[in-house]
Amino acid sequence: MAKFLSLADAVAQMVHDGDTLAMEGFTHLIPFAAGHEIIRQKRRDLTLIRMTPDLIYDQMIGMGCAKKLVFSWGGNPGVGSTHRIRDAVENGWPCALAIEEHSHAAMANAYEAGAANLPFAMLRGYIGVDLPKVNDRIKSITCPYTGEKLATVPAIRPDVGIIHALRADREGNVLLEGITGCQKEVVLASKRTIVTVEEIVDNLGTTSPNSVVLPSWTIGAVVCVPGGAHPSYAHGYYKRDNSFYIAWDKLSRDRDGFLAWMDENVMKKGPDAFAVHAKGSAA
Amino acid sequence: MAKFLSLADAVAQMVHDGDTLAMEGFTHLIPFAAGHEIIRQKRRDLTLIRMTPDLIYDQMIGMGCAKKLVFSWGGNPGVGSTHRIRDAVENGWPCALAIEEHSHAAMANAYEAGAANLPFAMLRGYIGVDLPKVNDRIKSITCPYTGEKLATVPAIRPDVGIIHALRADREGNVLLEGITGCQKEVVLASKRTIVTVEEIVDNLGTTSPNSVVLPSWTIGAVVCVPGGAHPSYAHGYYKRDNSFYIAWDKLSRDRDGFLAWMDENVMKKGPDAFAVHAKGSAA
Amino acid sequence: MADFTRNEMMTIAAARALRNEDVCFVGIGAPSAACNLARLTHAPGITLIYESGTIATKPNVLPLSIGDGELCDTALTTVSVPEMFRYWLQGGRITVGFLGGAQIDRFANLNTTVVGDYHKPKVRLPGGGGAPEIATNCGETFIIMAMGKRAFMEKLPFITSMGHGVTGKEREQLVVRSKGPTKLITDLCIFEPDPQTNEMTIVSIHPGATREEIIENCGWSPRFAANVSETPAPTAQELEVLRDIQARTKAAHGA
Amino acid sequence: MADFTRNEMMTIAAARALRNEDVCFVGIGAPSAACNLARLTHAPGITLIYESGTIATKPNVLPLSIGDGELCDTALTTVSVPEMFRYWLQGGRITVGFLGGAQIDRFANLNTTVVGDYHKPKVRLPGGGGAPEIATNCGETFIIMAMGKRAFMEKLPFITSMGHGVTGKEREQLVVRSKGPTKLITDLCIFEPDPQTNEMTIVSIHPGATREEIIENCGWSPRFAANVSETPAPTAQELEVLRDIQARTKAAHGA
Repeated sequence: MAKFLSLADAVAQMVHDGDTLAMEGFTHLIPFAAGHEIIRQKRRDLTLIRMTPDLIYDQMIGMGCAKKLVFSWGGNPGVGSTHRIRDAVENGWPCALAIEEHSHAAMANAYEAGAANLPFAMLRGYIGVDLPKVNDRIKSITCPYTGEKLATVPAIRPDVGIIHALRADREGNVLLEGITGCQKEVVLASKRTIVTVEEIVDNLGTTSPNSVVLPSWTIGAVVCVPGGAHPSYAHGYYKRDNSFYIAWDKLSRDRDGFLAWMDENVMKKGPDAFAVHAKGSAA
Repeated sequence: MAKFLSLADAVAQMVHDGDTLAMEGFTHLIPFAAGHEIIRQKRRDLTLIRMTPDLIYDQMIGMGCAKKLVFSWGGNPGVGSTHRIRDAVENGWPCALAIEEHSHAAMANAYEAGAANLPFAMLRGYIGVDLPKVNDRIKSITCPYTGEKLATVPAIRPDVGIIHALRADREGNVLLEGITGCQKEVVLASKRTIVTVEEIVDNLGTTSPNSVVLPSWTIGAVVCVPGGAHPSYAHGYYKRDNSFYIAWDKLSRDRDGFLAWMDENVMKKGPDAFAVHAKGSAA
Repeated sequence: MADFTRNEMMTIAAARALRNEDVCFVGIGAPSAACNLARLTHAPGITLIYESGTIATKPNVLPLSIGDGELCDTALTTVSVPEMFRYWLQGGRITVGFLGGAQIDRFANLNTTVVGDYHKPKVRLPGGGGAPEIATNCGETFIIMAMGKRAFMEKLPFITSMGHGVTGKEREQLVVRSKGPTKLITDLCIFEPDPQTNEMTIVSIHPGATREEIIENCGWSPRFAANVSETPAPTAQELEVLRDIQARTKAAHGA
Repeated sequence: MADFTRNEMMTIAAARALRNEDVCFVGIGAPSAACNLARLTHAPGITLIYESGTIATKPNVLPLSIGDGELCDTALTTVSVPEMFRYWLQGGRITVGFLGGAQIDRFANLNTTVVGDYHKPKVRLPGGGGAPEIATNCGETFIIMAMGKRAFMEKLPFITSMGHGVTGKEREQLVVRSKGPTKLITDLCIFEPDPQTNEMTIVSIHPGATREEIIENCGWSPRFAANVSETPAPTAQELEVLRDIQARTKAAHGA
């Protein structure tokens, strides 16, 4: 059964230096508050896994948490570059960052295989492209029936998986709704898991028998952090703060400006700082 | 885009002698009305695919529609044998029936692979059991990363897939809710598809952004047959007629009794006969 | 001591084996009755999962099939059947798989496929369904079966799902990490695997049953543990809850 | 003829290439604008799918990211990302994949990964995302890119997604059954693959653009078809609808 913990305790107990860590959320429900807590607790040498390592990993990598990044699209969506990731990859600042690069299809399949307890995933992919030449994790198998060759990638089985969800009930069952990305897969594929939520309620209020619900016993820790997905969004709670994504391009462009912003907005703050973005708060 | 057809026209256009045909519905939403229409149109030499070939395939096989059955559990759930299937397998009545037998896990994975346009599925399965000795479609592959051996089965890509769903809108988009089984996979894996529904409505009335909806352009024909899943059930419309399942044991036990029942209740009836079981009908 | 049938004793003994924290993959019939009895008595927090996709279901009447509407209506959520077999069963999320069977051998291998030759069957049984993968992907399995010479067999004509294999050592050889059958609950007694050989061994005899009766109803010569205890008789509460749910079930399904 | 920018011409020409019956996998940016313009003008029945899992979405403002709430709120349904890539893209359900890119060569191979050496990058670009599999699993692909010598390259440093391969014949050799890039729509002209060689060849020049300008902005010596037509100028309605949605978008996203 999931434990209800503070964000500081959950990160302290679940996330260790050197872990492989997947924080998912495909634009929607990105666990920013948890990322900030990991930065504050100064985790180091993490292998960060994420299909779209946008602002959340830009911040964590810029603050020196990671030694490696596994990803399939690294940018600020619709805006441009993630400058801190580029600075790490191109210049090794603040520390060297190894990369393992995939396509979206391969990573989505690799999470799926992790959740299904398979050692690898296969796909009709990587045909005629250069990525397999620079990523030796991409291999192939031959269909025992048709002789066709299919690409393979290893299943993703992170030490820790962290997602943000809409709400939990008092037993720790968790509801996701809207763009659910790979979040169910991350929770089921990971050894340890943290789920931050907008609120804890008596009744999940599922509207469909097929609602996306993660039972309490699949989750390590549930943490209530209203607004914890900002500047991404929470379906039915608050909208994506697109203006922040646009503003980040400037905020993150040079090292000093970035560090100043992080000091002011992350290091000197706690999870409560996210509440201002939550539903019903004064904007 | 799906065409709106009568059941007779849909079966006449989509289902041909010799086809491989998957009719799914895991206890829930079994397309009985469509099965009866196929019997009335006297289709022959079908390869029938279904995880649980319960009463619907008992009836079709007993009436001589099939030359082969691909399945993973063949019985009258909670009641006992499917006598007509047993008579075909054990005594070749009314005609010989070849079987290709799998486990549930293998068939579920094979449908999944079919929907995903993969040539085969792999699973951690068939370990230490005899089925691979009598089914040469079960093979294995070796994981290119760990060296583990995994069982494989060919993907299921039927000529025709038929399911029953709750309702369609006027564009032919279809909603499933409750126990959805392998129905989405069957529709996406099949070359031609028929979906029978309880009703056609202006608005699907989905209650969740993640409701199980099949877009019109994935479906060949949509047919309105209220009550068309009886004696199985339709979530929110009518309940499973468990007493009919229990009664079927007696009705189907001998050949003459079975033929008499089929003549009376199938051959001399049409899809309208199912309406009595639909929501709001006088029971 | 209240009056009770042997079938009731079997179901109640099976229910007792389940723990409040278990996540249980439930087969239809006796397993379903035992699992729901556990939920309604000592294990209110138990999670019951049916292969139809219903997770954490709390049926008020026992389902006739594995996919009755009752299971979905009372579930925490319902997933597709491919997801059930991929993420939940193969994913290693299930602590206990609960199986029944038509025939069993001394190493708790099960046959539900065929009597006689597979290609020329004397009796064609329903087949494996979920059992082959339940048997290897759950943390452990419990089996519930009434004894009888045609069911408890020296040698099975067909192995539908693996217990401890034909020699008792196959799980180790095949690198299957789950425990396999840890309990076989019958109408007369309870078997557990011998720690050395994995042969299913009688550890407890139900009140009113005898060693002779057990031997008579077993197709092999069964081993008894050094210390065989007597299964505690059903309590009045256990019987009442079981009979209540069976009465509700009968009223609901008609006949 | 109304006044229009070259970027508007590019988006409008791309929109025109889409058909009412298409099921289109939409990339963010120019592809998204073109697809929604098509939906709001001549192709109201077009199905737009974004890789975030939103199926048949009808956004009122253009999304900034591939997963804005607007996409889900206006979709027929939203599926998980693994399902999107497995059942819908790989499943062969998409008729047109719409891609942009940073660099392109004469066979419409695309680079969005890196400038310079992969392991010692001069400029690290975002990477492939969905593109490598969009390029082979969709029925055909349309590419939309503004011309320029640093974008239209003789030889790419890295192939992120395959067009017609480095010789123009790779799709056939690799037994890829989809058509690949059938249109490359730029701010100056429209390319289509030559029926023999698959080299992208100019078939239509936008009003106001010239052959000289096209040659100047292309890193290879581009081929012109035997009959090059002039792209019809944007209609007043096309421009109005495009500008409306862009104004709504700007107001919605702030800056």
